[in-house]
Order: sequence, then C-alpha cells, then structure tokens
Amino acid sequence: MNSQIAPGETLLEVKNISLSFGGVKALQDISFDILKGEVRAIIGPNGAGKSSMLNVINGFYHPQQGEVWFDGKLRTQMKPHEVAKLGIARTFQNIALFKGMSTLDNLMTGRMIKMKTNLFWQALWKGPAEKEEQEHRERVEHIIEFLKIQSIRKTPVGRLPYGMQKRVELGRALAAESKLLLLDEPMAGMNLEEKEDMCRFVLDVNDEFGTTIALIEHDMGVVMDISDRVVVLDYGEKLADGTPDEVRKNQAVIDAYLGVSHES
Amino acid sequence: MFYRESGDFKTSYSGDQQIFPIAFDRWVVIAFCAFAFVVVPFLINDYWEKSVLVPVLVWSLAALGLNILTGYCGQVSLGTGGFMAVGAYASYKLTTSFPEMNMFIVILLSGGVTALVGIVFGLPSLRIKGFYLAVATLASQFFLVWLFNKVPWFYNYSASGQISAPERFVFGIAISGPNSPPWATYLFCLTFVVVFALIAKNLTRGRLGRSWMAIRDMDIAAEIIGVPPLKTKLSAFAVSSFYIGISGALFFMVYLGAAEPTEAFGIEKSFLVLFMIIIGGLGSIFGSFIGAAFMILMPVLFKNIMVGGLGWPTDLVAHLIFMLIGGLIMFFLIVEPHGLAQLWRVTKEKLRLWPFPH
Amino acid sequence: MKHTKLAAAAVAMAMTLGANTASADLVFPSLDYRTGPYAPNGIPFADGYSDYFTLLNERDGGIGGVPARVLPCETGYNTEKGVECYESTKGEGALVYQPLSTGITYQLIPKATADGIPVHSMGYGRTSAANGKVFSHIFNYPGTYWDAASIIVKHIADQEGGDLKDKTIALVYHNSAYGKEPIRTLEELAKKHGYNLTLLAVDHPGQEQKSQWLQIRRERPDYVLMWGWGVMNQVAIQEAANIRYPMDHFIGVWWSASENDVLPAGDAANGYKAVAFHGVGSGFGVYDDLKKHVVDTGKAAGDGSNLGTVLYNRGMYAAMLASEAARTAQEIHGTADITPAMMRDGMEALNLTEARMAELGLANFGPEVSVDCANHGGPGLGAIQQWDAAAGTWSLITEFTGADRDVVDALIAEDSAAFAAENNITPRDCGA
Amino acid sequence: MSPEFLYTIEVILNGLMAGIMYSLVALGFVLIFKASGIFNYAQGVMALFAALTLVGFQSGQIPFSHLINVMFGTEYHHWGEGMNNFLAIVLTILVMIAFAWLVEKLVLKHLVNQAPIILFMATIGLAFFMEGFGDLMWGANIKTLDVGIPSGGSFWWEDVTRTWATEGSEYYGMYIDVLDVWATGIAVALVIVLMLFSQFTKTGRALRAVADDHQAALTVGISLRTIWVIVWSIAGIVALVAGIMWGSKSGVQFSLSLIALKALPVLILGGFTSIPGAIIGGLIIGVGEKLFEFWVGPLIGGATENWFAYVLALFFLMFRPQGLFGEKIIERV
Repeated sequence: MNSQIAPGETLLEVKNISLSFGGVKALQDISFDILKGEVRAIIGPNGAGKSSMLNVINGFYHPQQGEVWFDGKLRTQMKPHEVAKLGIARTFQNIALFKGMSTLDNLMTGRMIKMKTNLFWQALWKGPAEKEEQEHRERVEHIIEFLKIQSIRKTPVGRLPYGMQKRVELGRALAAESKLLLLDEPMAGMNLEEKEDMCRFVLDVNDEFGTTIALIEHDMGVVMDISDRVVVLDYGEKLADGTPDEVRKNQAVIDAYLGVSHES
Repeated sequence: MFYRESGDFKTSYSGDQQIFPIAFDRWVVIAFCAFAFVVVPFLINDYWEKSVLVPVLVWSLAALGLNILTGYCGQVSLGTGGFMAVGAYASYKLTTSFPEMNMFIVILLSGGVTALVGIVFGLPSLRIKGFYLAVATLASQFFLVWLFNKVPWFYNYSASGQISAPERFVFGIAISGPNSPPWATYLFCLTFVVVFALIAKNLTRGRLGRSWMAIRDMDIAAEIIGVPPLKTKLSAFAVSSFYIGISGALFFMVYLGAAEPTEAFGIEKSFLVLFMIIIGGLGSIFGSFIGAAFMILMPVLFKNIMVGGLGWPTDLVAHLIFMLIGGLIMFFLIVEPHGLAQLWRVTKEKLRLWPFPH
Repeated sequence: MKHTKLAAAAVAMAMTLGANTASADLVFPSLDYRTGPYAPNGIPFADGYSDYFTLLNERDGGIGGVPARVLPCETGYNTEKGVECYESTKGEGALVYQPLSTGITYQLIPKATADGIPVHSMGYGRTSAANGKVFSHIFNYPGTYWDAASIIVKHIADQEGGDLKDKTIALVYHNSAYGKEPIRTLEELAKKHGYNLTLLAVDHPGQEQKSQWLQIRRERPDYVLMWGWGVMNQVAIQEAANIRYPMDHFIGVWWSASENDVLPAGDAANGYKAVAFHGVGSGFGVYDDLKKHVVDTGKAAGDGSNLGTVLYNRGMYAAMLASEAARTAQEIHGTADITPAMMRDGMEALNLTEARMAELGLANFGPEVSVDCANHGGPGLGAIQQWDAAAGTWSLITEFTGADRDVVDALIAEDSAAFAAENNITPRDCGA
Repeated sequence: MSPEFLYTIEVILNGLMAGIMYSLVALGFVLIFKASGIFNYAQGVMALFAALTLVGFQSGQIPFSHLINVMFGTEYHHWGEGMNNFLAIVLTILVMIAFAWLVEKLVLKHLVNQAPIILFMATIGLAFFMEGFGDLMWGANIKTLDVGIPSGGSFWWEDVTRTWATEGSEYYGMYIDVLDVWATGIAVALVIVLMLFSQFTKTGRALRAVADDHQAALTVGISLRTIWVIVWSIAGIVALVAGIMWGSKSGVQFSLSLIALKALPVLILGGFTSIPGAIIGGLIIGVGEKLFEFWVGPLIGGATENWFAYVLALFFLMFRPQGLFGEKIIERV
C-alpha cells in the first residue's frame, strides 16, 4: 500500500549483529535500520533467525558482537524490562498472555511501565493510586474499543479462543504506548477473516497512533501488502533489504523461497 | 433470587473497580464484619477465643501472606515457620527492650523486621524456580529456627531458651499475658486481620498485584513487557513476609503467650500454611480465610464430635482425624483442584443464573 | 438453606461440647499423646495415669468417697492442641493439669496461675517453678532437671572416688528448651568440681547422630550424659553401642530411660544407666490390685502389656501424687467435693510418708515427698537405675540421694527472680 | 598419617555412608517425579507404613486390633508366632503394590493433567491419611525391627586403620558402622536392578518413554495409568528398603516418616529427575554436612546439619538452578 518510503529519521539501527548459541550461529553480521513511522517486515524461512533478531532488539538475547542504536543512542547491554521502559513493546509467536488474569488486567499490565504510585497509596487504594488506576483504565478502555474486545473484558484470557488471544496480546503491547512495536507472527494460525482483521489493526495502529512497527510474518501476501520495507534473513544472514517490490525481484530471495524451502 | 448482577449497572470505572461489584456480596460482607466486631465480643469465652477464633485469625493472616507470595506471585515457599519466628522474636525483643511501646507499633515493626529478612531470603528466587525454590526456602526455615535457638540474645539469656510474652496493654486493657480478656485479644487480632485483608485486596487488584500475577503466569513475557523480575519478586517476598511476621508476632504475643523456636515454629508450620492456601485457593484472599479455617477447625470439630459427642477413645479419634483430613483434602482436590474458594465461586455463578441453568 | 442452618447449628454445638458444666466428680484431665513422634512414650504414661484413677474408683469408690473422672485429651505433643485441650477441659472443674510437654507447660504457667488451677509438671517443665514463692500454682515435685543433673554428677563422683578434676563429661541433648535445661547446672558444677563439659546438641527428631558420636569416639569423654526424648534416645543408645562406648558410663535423665529406648539396641544396651525419681518394675502391692480391679475387668486404658514399665509407673505415680494431694485437700478444707483452689492447697501441704506409701501398696516405690509454700520441688531425690538387657529389666543400683542444694537452689532463686521481675510478680511471703 | 588427618578421613567416610542412607529415601521421590511429575510428599510416610507392615507381619500382629477390640470388646492382639523374614518381606511388597494400585484408582486417576502443585497437595492428603491409617492398623507404639542385618562398628576396619597412624600417636582405629556398609551395598544393588529394569525390560522402556514425553508415549499406546501403578509400586518397594535400613537403626515409629526431610536437600542438589543424581547428591550432602559440623560446628554451637544441608544445596542451585543432574531448563519465548 505505502509503496513510498515514509519520510522520517532512524528509530532503531542494528549494526553487525552476531549471535550464537554454543556452536550454532543464529545471526551473522546483520545490519539494518527501522525508520520512525514505518512498517518494517522481517521475513525468512524457518530457522532463519527472525525471532532471535527480535529477542536481540528487546534485550532478551545479548549478541556477542554488534551494536543496537535506539532513538539516536547506543544501547548498552540492557535487561528486557529496561528495554521496555525505553519504549519497545512486543507480542510473541506462541501466545504469552497471563492466563490467570482477565483481558482487562492483561492490558493494564501492559501499562505497568507508565504507572508509578508507591506501595503506600496502593495499599490504601485512595488518592493518587485510585486516580492513576482510573486514568489508565480509560486508556485501556480506549484500546479495548479499538480492538473490539469489549465483551471479553472480564474474561480470564485462558478461556478465550486462539484468535481472540492474539488480539488481546496485541492490545497488551499497544497499552504500553511504545515507540516501537515488535510483532512476532501476529497472524500465525489464523483463518482468512481473522488475518484481515489483524491486518487492519496493524495498519490502523500505524496510522492512528503513529507507532513504528517491526513484524515477522510468513504470509508473503500480507507482508507485501502492509509493509513499507522488508528485510530478508536466511540461515542467520541477511539476504536482502528493500521495498516489497525490490525484495520480490531479488534473485537470492527467490532462490531461498522457491528453491530451498518453500513457505506459504 | 436476590443474587443478581443484572440491574446493577456501573456508570463509573471506580464503581466497576470496587472490591465487591455485586451489591448483595457487599452487604453480606459488611454485615459479617459488623457481626464480628459488634456482636461476637459479647459472646466470646476463653474456649472460643483460644481454640477457635484467635487461631483462625492468626493463621488467616499467615495464609494471606503466603498466598501473596505463592498464590499471586507464584513463588512456592516453605519458609513460613521461620518467618513467623522472626516476627515473634522481633516482638519479644521490642516489648522487653521498650516496655512502653504501643502494642500496635510493636506488631507492625515486627512485620517490618520480618519483611527485611524476607527480602534477604528471597534473593535466590531470581535464579531458582518451582519446587527447587520451595525446597531452597527450607534453608531459611531451618537456619532461622537454629539461630533463635542458638543465640541467647534473642531469648534474653533465659535458662532454657523459652520466651514468654509479658503483659502489655492497649487503651488500658491487657491484650497479652494471662489476664487479657478474650474479647480484647480477639478484637486486637480481628482489627489486624480486617485491615490487612483489605490492604491485601487493594494491593492485589492494583499495579503491584498485576505485576506479581504477570510474573506468576509467565515470567519471561512479564519481563519483556516491562515488569522487573527481581524487584517484583522481592516486593512479593517483602509484603508476604510482613504479613507472616505480623501473624508470628500475634501468634506469640496474643495467642500462645510462650514459645520455643523448635516446637512453635517448626517445619510443620511451614507446611501447614502451604496446605491452607492450596486447599483454600491459590491467588484468592477469601481462599486464605477458608483454607485457614478448614485446617484449624476441622480437627477441633471432628475431635469434639467424636470424643465429646460419641465418647470414642482419644487415640482412635486422633488417628481417624488424620485419615479424615487427608481424605477430605484429596476429595476436595478431585472435586475442585483450584481450592475451596473456587468451589464457592462456581456455586455463586450457578446461583446467579438460578433457576436457569445457562 | 435449611440444611446449612442445621449444619451450622450442629457445628456450633459440637464446638461448645468442650465446655460442659461441672459435675460432682473430681476431674483429672490427662493431656496425653498417643499419636505423633513421641507417642511411644506418651502411651504408657497415659495408661498408668488413667488406670490408677480407675483403680481408686473400682476399689475405694473414688477419693474420699467422690469418684475421680479422668478426661483424656490428645495433644500429640503439640502446643496449640495442648491449649485447646486446656481450654476445653478447664470448664469441667479440672483440679490439676499434667501438661506432659515442656512447650505446653510454659504456655500454661501464666495462664493456669491466672485461672487459679494448679499445674503439676512432674520432673519436667520449668525447673525454677520449684520456687513456690514466685510460682504459686506450679508444682514440679518430686524432682527437677537441675536436681537430676546434680545427682548424676554426684553418682559419677562416687564412681570416681570423689575426684572429678580434669575428667571430661559430655552432654548429648535434644536441641530444645527441654534439652538445654541442665546446661547451666552442669556448668556451675563444672566450676565447683573442675571437670570439663562438652556440649553436643542433637536437632529434632534426632535420627542422624553420626557427627555427635564420632566426636565422642574421638574425644573419649569419661562420661556421657543424655537429655533426649523420642527417637533421639533410641538412636543415641544404638550409636553408643556401635562405637562401643562403655554403657555404664552413659547416663540419661529420667525421660531417656524407658524400655522403648533400650530395647531397639538389643543386648548392646546392657548396662545403660539413668537417673530416676521413682521405683522400677512391677514388684509392688498395688499391681495386684491393678490386675484384679482394672486389667482383669477389662477397664484398663491400654492393653495391659505396659504394666510395670518405667513410663507406666511414672504415669501411675503422677496419679497417686495427684490423688494424695486431693485427699490432703479434702482433709484441710473438710469437704469431699474440692475445687481447683483447694486442690492447690492440698498440693502445697502434701506430705507423703513411707507409711502412707506402704498403705497404698507402693512401699519403697519412691522417697518421701513433702511440699510446702516455698518449696514446690519436693525432696529433689533421685536414684540411679541400670538396664539389664538379658533379663530385660531395669533395677535401682543406688539409694535415693539428694542434689547439691547449694548449687541448685542458688540457680532456682536466680531464675525465678528473673521471671518475677519480667512479669511483675511480688514473691509471696511464706512465713519463713 | 597423623590422627587429625585420619579423623578427617573418618568423617568423610561416615558422611558418605550417611549420604547413602539419604539417597535411599531420595530415590523413591525421583522415581515418581520422573515418571509422573508428581512431587510425592507421602514418600516418608510410605517408608514408615512399609516398615510397620513388615514388623506387623514378622511379629504376627493383627491389623486394626485396637479398633476391633474397642468396637467389639475383644482382646485380640496377635495371631501366633509371626512369620519368617522372607515371607514377611514378600507380603509387605504385595501390600505396597496393592497400595499403589489403590492410590492410582482412587486419587491420581481423577487428577490427570492438573498443575504440579495440586498433585503435590494430593500427596499431602495421602500422607495425612496414611499417617492415621498406619497407626490405626498397627498401633503407635515403638517396634523393634530386625531382619538380620548386622550393625555396630567394624572391628576389622578398626584394626586395619590403626596401623596407618603415626607411630606412638594415640589412635584407636577408624569407625565404620557395618549397617551402613550393608546399606551401601543394598543401595548399589537397588540402583543396578533399577537400571537393568529400565534398560532391558519392556516395562522399563515404557517407563523411560513416559518420563521423556508423556504425550508421545500415549500416542504409541503406552497406558499412562498402568505406568503410574508400576512406578508407585517400585517407589513403595524402595520405601520399604529405606524403612528397613532406617528402622533397624531407631526402631519403627512415627519419627521414621520424618526422614523425608533429610532427602529433600539431596533431591534439589541431585535434580528431581535423575537417579544417579539422587546418589551423588546424597554423597555430597552427607560429606558436606558432616565436614561442616566437624570443622565449623564446634565454633558456632553445633547442631548445624539440618540447615547446612539446605544451604549447601542452595549454593549448588545458584550455579545450576535445575540441580546437578536435572534436565536443563530451557527458557524461550
């Protein structure tokens, strides 16, 4: 859709990232950037290192080599929760919701990093604590409305169907109001209708909130439709980087997808 | 038929966020508290105080504390007995060193001391998980009991290492020592329990509670969305130990009046509190209460029925009680693995829809 | 709804069953334990306690014509259950409590005093309660732990020809308030006699004592003393036998000296000694009556196999002391139906003579016991008993002798003064 | 060699032996945890129950005699002279198998797929039940257990080691309890039998399959419920062995069930899922706590073993959170 590269400065840049587990090289010398306001896709066959890349970005894995620049600053080794505070939120390939909690509480947890009343007021549930709770509840209700999940507000998420869980997880990531949103296969395992819904949410998030999005996806059609730029990984190496059209024409990508291992 | 939520609309978020969103529940609880505060003190006698009400209150507080750690934050702990000992010895040292200190402050400070100790012994939880952590917390249990048994400073150098609660007053009425009237000790404990149950509810429904539950449900995901694991786990250890410390202080000062560490705060106590929260319901404030009541009152009830009522020999009854308690635990777990609180919740949900099954 | 109400009513009723109104009996609660880790010791004691009262009822029609009623209540050696037992039985006119556990005794000392009910912690509990000026309602006659420690040291001195200088005595003790009781006394005595004292703590329950016994084997103390209870006793005696420690140099307190403790070690336990405050075996007249009136009529509390064992004897002895105190109280107050307060007076005026013991069929069963206002600890006499594994019997090998009163009394005065100060008690004036 | 050095050797040796005794208890835990993910709190009580049953058969006690006598006013206690050791052990094993079958039938069957903590709680209920049941069945008094295993210090070893000491030093040989040596032999035999069983029998292979992957095992037609009965039976037999060894030391009584507490640090150290782990963990704990008591104990008042075992285990856990031999915990998102 947005075939033009959106104008903007660099939000995140990874430089020469290498990551290995024992002898297995998961990522080798990967560099790319993400610009403010764009939808950036990371694609590649299974085992290409896509999820590892996301894990590096949000600090869960620490690469042996390379640098991560975020918002103009070189990021030193950080714990995941510190990265979250900087403004990077994400969803997970296998749903990682808090199953014992309701939809509402899951979304409220997403706002954790924005809340700050101390133990004393929380214990009393009066004054600043109540006020803060209500402010954030309003924000969360806004997201609930946006994702059309009002009816499951109080339902424990463990009881929800798969598609709904995916949607709640997106909601939880949105609740953080981050600068960068990482989506790890947001449409995996969905039927066509659910995928269309999800695509719309992603684009709406990008449009309405101006959130920068990096996503991993297998469905090439979806990727080509919604992303501004695509980076292609294979066996931990960067194969190609460019607009969907450029990538589609890249011979190495065609080989990897058609010749080596075929992905839907 | 009065038990309905339809027609009970919420027009504000604060209305929706209150502890008992259903009006009927709210009124029942308020009525129950009023009964406990206003009526019971006039009916209570020594037996009800020492054998039924005060033990249930004290253990409820301990169960609340452990439930915060285990039920809400998912960190299984078997150090409860040791932490209760910390509370008890802190209160002993405080009252004997500062005889004029107000008893409310003594008890709260004992909780504070226990919270600090809890933080120290909570540190391994960052690396160790599940049953490994449970067994590792036994280290604190055994070490603390050994310490209080070994270091004479803790028991004021008395000959045998026993500690006895001195007589202390609140508003001129004795609440510890042998001359304390039953209603006074009962009300003293009840006040703590009600206030801290309310605080526990507030904490668990707010930011802190959500971060605990996030760690419990999926610690890695929680960390990635911004819940700092160490701080969160330690805060759970601190709050939990605070409660357990208060409970230990009340256990010693108000309920027993005398204690020695090996017997009063042994490993069985740690297990007992864990049983309470599992049988009552993990992650449920209400469950802590019914769990404590179940584990404390069932043996007393069976004993009174079988020895007092039927006149059976005490040893046979003691064996039968073990079998009955064990059997009931297994029975309830099979009927409802998530504890008595869940059983109650399901019953209420059915009641809400009654007489229509769906 | 109806059902729940009914159930609630039933529960409430069952809960209050404990608090019945007093009847015309003399009520003797028995806080015994027939379950839990210490059950093997609790059972014979409870049987003896109960059987003796049954005997009085069957043979004499009670005490002074009023039948005695034993109220058994299972504590499992657990303090909270003990509290429940106390509260549920005190309303029935309980005359005297035998708490049978250090923890429960400490718990009851202030409580029972406030309620005006006497406690008889016979040879256990808080030693300084022997000072009747401070502990008005607590009695621990006929002897205390500190007496026991002193008597054992005296026996050792006798064996060594009176000189303990540079001898080494080790104490293996249960790491609890109970086990720590003799330490102060032994330390004081060490100063006086010049022996070295080694302390070896064993944690509850005490199944693993390898470290302690290896240390004993290394250091070869001249004598080993034991303050143990439950499984710790059996393991200690077994380990002592294993390292071939000379058994006649291994001496226990009276709670580490029952058949239960020596039998598992078999022949190896032969020669093990302990201090005792009452006689052993079943060679007393009272046993004929017990057989005739209690066991053979099927009224015995146990299966009758415990008769004559150390702990059965002790339970029976406790019951005898209680009933004699009740009799004394009846005489003092001129009424058969006594109250706990009268019972207390009776205990304080107890004077059990040799003649009276013979009358009861317990000639030479124990020393004469007399109690007064200031001395609640009785005579403080003890004898040494020794185990004969081949015959399977204990026998007394010394006369009943007294403790080193200078040392023990000073310690009692000091500890009870501390208790009095802590609890704002003004010692009573006993007119002496 | 100097006596001090020999004392240290002696402490280490006895620590190893004590460790084996802990391992015997820990083995039962591992078996059940490995095959079903259940942390069986009742393992200690099972050891007590097995030992009680064995003594009851040996001495010809009538089960529930106390209850029967109270109910019917009778005076039954024994039904004769008892039976010989072999028969008594076989019968006890049968009782433990029947027990395993009942546990599966009445409890575990209804709790398949529940969270580990729920299953743990169920075994606590089971422990309570068995505590009461065992006492009711056989009585709470202490019983002497003798199956003919010798005990006491070894003279031979004392003589041998005495010659090692430096000339003229006052050293009287090293102490080792024959019972512990037997326990070591029995433990080794037990582990070998268990290994052979799991390697070379069909049932054993099925057990390993279930331990590796429940779901996969189910799909190839292994009945989980049968496996559970078998595992609990084996754990019952291991409990009997532990009960015999510990019961020979201290007599059979309630306290026997408390030996489970000595097995817990062994478990976390060795890992809940590893049989070799249970043995090695036991050895480390045994030596560690004995050496600590030997070296440091006298300085801080002794009786350190109970907590030091846990602290030692905790220390190891800081480096390997899954125990020395436990399956590595893989964290992924």
